Amino acid sequence: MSTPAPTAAPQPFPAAGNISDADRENLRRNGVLLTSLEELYNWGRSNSIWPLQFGLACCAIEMIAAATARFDIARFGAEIFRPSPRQADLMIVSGTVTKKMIPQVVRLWNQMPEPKYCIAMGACAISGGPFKQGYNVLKGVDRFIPVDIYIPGCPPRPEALLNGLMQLQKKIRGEHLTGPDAAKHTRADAPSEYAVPTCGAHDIEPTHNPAVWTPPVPLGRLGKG
Amino acid sequence: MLGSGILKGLAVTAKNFAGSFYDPERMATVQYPEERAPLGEHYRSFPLLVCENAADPLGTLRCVACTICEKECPPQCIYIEKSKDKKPDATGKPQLYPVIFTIDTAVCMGCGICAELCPFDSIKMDKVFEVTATNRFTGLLLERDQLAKSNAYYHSIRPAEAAEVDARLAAERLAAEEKAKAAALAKAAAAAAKAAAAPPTTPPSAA
Amino acid sequence: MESLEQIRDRLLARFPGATITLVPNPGPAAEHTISLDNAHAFEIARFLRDDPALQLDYCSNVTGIDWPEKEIVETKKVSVADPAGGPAKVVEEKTKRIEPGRLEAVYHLYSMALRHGPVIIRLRTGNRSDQVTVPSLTPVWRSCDFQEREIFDLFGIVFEGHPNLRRLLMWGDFKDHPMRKDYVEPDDYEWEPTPHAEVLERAQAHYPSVTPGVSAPAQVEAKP
Amino acid sequence: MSAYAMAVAGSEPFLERAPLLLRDAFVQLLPAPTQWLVHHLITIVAILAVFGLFFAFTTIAERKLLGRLQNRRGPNRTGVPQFSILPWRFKHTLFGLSQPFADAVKALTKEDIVPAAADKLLHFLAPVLVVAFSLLTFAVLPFGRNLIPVELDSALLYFFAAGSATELTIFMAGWASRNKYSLLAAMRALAQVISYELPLMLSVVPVVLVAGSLSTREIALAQGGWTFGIIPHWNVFTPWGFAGFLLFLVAALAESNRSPFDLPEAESELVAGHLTEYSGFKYALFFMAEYFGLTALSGLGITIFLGGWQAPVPFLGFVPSYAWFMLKLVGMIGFFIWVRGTLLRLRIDQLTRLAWQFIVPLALINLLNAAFWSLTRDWTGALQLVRWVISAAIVVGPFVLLGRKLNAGRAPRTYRYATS
Amino acid sequence: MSPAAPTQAPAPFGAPSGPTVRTVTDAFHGDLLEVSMGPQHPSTHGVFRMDVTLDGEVIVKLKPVFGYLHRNHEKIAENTSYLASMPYTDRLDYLCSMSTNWAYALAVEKLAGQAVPDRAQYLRIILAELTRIVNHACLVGFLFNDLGTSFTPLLYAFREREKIIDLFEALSGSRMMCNYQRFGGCRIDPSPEWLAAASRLVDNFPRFLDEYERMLTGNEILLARTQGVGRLKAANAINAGITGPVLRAAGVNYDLRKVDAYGFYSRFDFRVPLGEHGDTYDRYMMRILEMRESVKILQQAFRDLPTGPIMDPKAKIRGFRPKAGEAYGRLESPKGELGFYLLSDGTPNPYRYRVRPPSLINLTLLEEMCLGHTVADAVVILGSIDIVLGEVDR
Amino acid sequence: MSPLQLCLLLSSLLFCVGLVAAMARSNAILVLLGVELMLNAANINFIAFWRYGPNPEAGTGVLFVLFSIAVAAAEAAVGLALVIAVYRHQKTIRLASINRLKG
Amino acid sequence: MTLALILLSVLILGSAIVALSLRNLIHSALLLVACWAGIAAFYLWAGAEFVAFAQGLVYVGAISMVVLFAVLLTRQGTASEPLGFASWQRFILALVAGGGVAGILVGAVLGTPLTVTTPGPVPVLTVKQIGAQLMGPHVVALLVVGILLTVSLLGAVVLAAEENVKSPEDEV
Repeated sequence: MSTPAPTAAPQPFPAAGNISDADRENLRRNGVLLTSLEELYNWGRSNSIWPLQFGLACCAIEMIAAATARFDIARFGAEIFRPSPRQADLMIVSGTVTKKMIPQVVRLWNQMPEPKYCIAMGACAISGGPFKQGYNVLKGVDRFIPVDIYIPGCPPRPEALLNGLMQLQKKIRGEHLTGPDAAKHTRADAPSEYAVPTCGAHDIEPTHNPAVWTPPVPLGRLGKG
Repeated sequence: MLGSGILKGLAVTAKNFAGSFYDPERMATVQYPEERAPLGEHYRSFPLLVCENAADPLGTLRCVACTICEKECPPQCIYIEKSKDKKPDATGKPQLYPVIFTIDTAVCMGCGICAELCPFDSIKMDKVFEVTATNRFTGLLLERDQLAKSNAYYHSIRPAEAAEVDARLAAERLAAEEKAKAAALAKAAAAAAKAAAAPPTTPPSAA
Repeated sequence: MESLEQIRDRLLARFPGATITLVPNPGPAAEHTISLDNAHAFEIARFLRDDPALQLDYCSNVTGIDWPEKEIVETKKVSVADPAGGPAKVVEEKTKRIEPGRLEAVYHLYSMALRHGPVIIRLRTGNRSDQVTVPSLTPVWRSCDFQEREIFDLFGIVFEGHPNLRRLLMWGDFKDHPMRKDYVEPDDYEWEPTPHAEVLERAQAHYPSVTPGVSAPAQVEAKP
Repeated sequence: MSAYAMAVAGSEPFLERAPLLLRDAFVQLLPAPTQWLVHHLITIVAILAVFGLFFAFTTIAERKLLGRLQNRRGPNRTGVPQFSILPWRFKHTLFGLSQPFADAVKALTKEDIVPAAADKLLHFLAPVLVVAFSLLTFAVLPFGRNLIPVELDSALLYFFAAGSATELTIFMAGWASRNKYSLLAAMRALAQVISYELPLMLSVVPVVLVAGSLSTREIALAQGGWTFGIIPHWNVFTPWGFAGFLLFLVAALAESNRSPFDLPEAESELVAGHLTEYSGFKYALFFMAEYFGLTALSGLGITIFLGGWQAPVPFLGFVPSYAWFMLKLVGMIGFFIWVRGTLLRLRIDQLTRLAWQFIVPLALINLLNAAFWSLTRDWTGALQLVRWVISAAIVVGPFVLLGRKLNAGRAPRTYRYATS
Repeated sequence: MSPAAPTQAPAPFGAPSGPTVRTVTDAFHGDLLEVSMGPQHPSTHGVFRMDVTLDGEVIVKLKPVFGYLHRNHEKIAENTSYLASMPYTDRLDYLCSMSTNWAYALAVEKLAGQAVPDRAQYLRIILAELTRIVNHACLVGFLFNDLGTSFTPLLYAFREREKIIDLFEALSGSRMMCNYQRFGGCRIDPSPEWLAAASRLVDNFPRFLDEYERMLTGNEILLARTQGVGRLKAANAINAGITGPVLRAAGVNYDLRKVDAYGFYSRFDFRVPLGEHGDTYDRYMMRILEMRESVKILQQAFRDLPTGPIMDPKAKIRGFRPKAGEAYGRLESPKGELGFYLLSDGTPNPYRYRVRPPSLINLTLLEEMCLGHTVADAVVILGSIDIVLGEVDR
Repeated sequence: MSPLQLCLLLSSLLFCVGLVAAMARSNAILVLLGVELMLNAANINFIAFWRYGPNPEAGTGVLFVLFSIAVAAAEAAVGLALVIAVYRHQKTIRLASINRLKG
Repeated sequence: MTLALILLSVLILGSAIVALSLRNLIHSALLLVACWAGIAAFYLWAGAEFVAFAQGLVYVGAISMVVLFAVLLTRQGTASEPLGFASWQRFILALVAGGGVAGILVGAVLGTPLTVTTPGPVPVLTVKQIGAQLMGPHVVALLVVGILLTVSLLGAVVLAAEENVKSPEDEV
């Protein structure tokens, strides 16, 4: 496309190629060996992202389409859709997460071994999307599990999923093993198990996990009719 | 005989295997980031706001904050606040304009109803689909200045439709100008007639 | 196929005690309906299925409809004799009538054998709170199974005689019937970034802690 | 004079002797008492290195081949890690051939989860033992004219004894996970091994009968030579050998749990079967063992039916024997991948029925056939033709009959149409 | 038999805590194993769940559990305008949005008494039949995945699907969520190039079908896995309201394209294939044969496509407000009878909006079809029914 | 102690382990396994005497073990089939509870 | 050599004792596999290669599977019944009897003067020789074993086969 969307929100992922100041700093801090090890580690992980074979709704079809001949997610080494969460590295939440389903989703997420990543694919997974007015629809999967990459669209094209996967690879390549900005899975204080909500009498309880998600301050436009 | 069906199946896959090396019909992969399949003529991803002038996108928005799209949007992902004052629009007519125009792409379902119903040809569907974000509140909430795209850009993504819109707008503008001219002429004529008939005592109410 | 009137007459002849009324459909589709009373509905349904002239062997669609209690204002023009003895004056008299609420189940029946249809039947409950029972037609048409369960789930109609009347779509501990018109949705609305006022108010009621300075309105609505 | 001594003495081409010479040169450097140990260690390390690499490239080959079968490209952009200390960047993607190494790095560093309810000891032992058992079978395969790790008189018996133990580990994995799907997979694995151990052995017995030996080395040697200088004397080029080879292929697919017999790991039914609760490196070990098992069975098939390390045509005899073996191995693995890309899975009862009602009877008949073949060894000329015809008839007839019985009542159907 | 806890869904993979293997005894069977297949399971085609009780591998009890994708489509539609529900219908049966669109438009047109121009009717038939081809081809692919192929038939089907999806995208602007039909016509008139491309694709499609069938139909393993598996008797199927290819596989001649002759189907010459045994193989073959018939319909439609407007000039897009009344419109979607029941009270929003989902009702007899078969068969039987969860749970 | 004696000791102790298990355990399968162990102990004897016997070339010990293994396999197959058959009718594999043998 | 034998003996006896005293049947069966593998190793030690592999094949490859299958099939029986020893009295009785037998045997072994005290060279017995022996002097035994195996196979099938349940595929 001629112009990139302004929403792409260029994230400061350090590129693997050019040695940036941050890399130099990292080198100085960690020493050559650890940095090289880190790069090897990140290279391996970023090139071997096995998604969980887990489809929720419409977006799952586009996710399957991304694995088919035309788009071929295999080129990125990510075609091994594992049916068991124990062997998966990436959870693509593809579709509407309902309140009845979210306990299972969180449980699946808990069953995945670290390091694990989550892509919220499509409007429904991000925010409830078109169905956010529904009483049984969760308004965004990030209320309960941490999401690394959001891909909007309803559903996003398979190319958009590939693009999201590449963004995730970039993010993985920029992760550090030590230091203040160490990756989440290397820190002991980061949660590895997330609270599983229960289905209550009127709603799920709780409605969000405060450890994962806090509602942002609203824009303050109260008063419009 | 037992096994003949299996052998036939093996033959078909073998054919596909061989075909994947020389037959573009069979080798279907488009290697995405480097190669791209052309998007469909009417492909739509997220809405954009057309402005006349890329240099001053917010000043030349076609949008007049009529809030039809806000009301008709099925998932309610558009938020508009009207201005208090009026600014001349593309045709020079003073119009309201949106002070705030927000579209949440995290909610948008890309149905295109807003573009279909917009009477001012202001909201149109973009073709950009490579959108990712790491935060849905800062990354996917599009404000007025992010939504505004120039008419030239609109021409670049949908030439036929944009040309049609331009022609229609030009015709409307022409009609409006003519109307204004005619009105001015009529006014002048009337004034002249009035002036001719009697010295004016009251200011013309037709103004 | 016979007309609906003929069917009604035949049913009345066959089931003398039953209340069978025609409900007209004013729209262009003109798919009129027979309304059955609960006591005879099951027998009538079986008759409709087995009658050789009708053979309505296929129940396509089962729908629940909620008619909440509604205040109907009827204006009637009444000529009031002028006490002064003048000509009678036409006065609009307003009478308020409260139409009782009820729940309804609508069945669309077709015949696969004779390829005709639809014959639409309606079952009504007494009210929306304690008399919510209608007979289940699942023993007659197996296809009502999931659909009646769904209506039980979403509208709260209890189908008597249903072999397995459990919630279908919502989880078992769920208490409400969300498709009723007066259902209040859980107030976990996402307001960001669609701050339409009512949404925002509810959201602020839900998360008072993150909107300092804005007084949280009282709990918007008590949950049913 | 033993083959080994002959080889070292130099009566064979240099390339043929090269691995042995290399080993001996190294062994000579060490003090005499440790030489026997180092001798064997080198063999072990060589097998691990060669077949470890072979495993890596089998996985990438499988992914790429399956991709091509499905009209897509498969992994092709892994490249090499970009180390920031290096002054240059190697940008080439290496056609994705480094993909298995990325997978290995990931699998090694992945969190290892043991379910709380699992039988911890067995859960740990299963992946370790499965690799150990599947590696044991490599000991008796003749990879080349002189490259046979352990020369055993009863090598085939050893092979099957070691091979059958892998299914036991699958059972252990499935049972120890305390997961319903895994338990079902464990039951399936047991049923499968009970059904297919016998057919596998029975399909090999004719070769033993004709070769008169259980030694893999002698079986491979016996297949040397060419008829008319073109047709090699491989067992597969005889009627009984061909039938035996087909039976062996089916049984080998079943024994190594490959599609269409991948019932314990049936993805669409049992999620991941016995592997459901395994993550990280333990899962990788199972994966590895599956491919080792497949490679070993392919090696066995090559040894007993496809002439082992023998060259297919005389004028290519200068190519070293181990190269031929590896080439055939690649071919066999390719065939298995092709089958996997095409066929669908059997059901467990059909699997056992196929074994007991089809493969076992056919294998027994084939045994008779081989007996006939070895009894008529001295038929020549026109009688040779008669021998071929009779031998072919002995297998084809029962094949058709049994196949018809197995498939009784099932055929593609024709359908009626309604026009109104 | 111990009652299954209906409220809290057990973990799909046997939660780490608590006993996983529960032994249940009743008078007739040995040890029974209760397995909860789904909502995350590779073969439940989404978030469907089956609570299965097994004796060995044989199913003795099977209870479907729904609602994991219940996204309140009907409630949302009752709170919004008629037009705004159109994009939501795309997401009901997300594999065949074109026919779902049409079904909704059909019901609204019936409700409002709206006429549809000829060209639009032809276009609708073209798009619906293309959708049928897409759906059936993908279904066969998914079915074979359940049968244990390594994705190959699915990927061949998706290769062809992409070609048709490209057409949809060029016409309607979206690959899956077409939002193309309007009350009283269609949204965009296809260009002659589009029609030529579509016609070419349809002419080439039988070649792909032949190859597909050569690969699959005669396969002995397929015959063994599907013939005689999951039998459905015609009388039961009718009583359970089962429709579509599943019903016709049981030998009942009931195709709404013939029965209702909605749209212009009465102008087309096509046949309805009928099965005999009602087993999984028949259901599979119904799809293959229907694809061939669809190709015939499409060829006729491209030949006879009239010119003219695609939208009724009297149709109103904004502020659409049908008169009070009710209507039930139905058509033959690829999965069966898809119906929309609409009740209008004269306001811009429908008072009652109801979808009659074929996927849900076709599942009514799932337990009966699966009893006595193994887990592997249950997966295949479910696959052969062809459900899509967006429609089952709405 | 000579290796032969060691072998014989191993064999006799193994035999006794099997014997104790066969006598003391209540589970039919374990009893069967105890019997299998006793057979194995006998096989060890055969091999030991073949190895240290006067005439190893005859291979009689080896042949006996082969036959014994075959018999043991047959025994295991039939025994376990019996256990399964009994279990199917009586829902138990406790030997003490299997006190009547008619279906 | 002797050291290896002692280690093997410890392995065999240890695994056998532990296996037969465990409550968990699956663990018992798997430990017995270790025991059988140990016995196979003993055969290898003794130079009876062929027998060792046959032991591995039959015990590790086949009998263990059948045992595990039986354990799994009778899962409920093992879950609901006490798995331990039949009773303390029986256990003590068995221990006494076993100990007595062990004492007698050990005494006999230790007390008997054996002619062989130093191990000779490992006798070479090729597969060909075994085959010749089997087909020559022992052919009758071979035939009998063959018949026995066939009969036991059939018997096992008959015993374990369920009453003929009609499969749903067969009905029309």
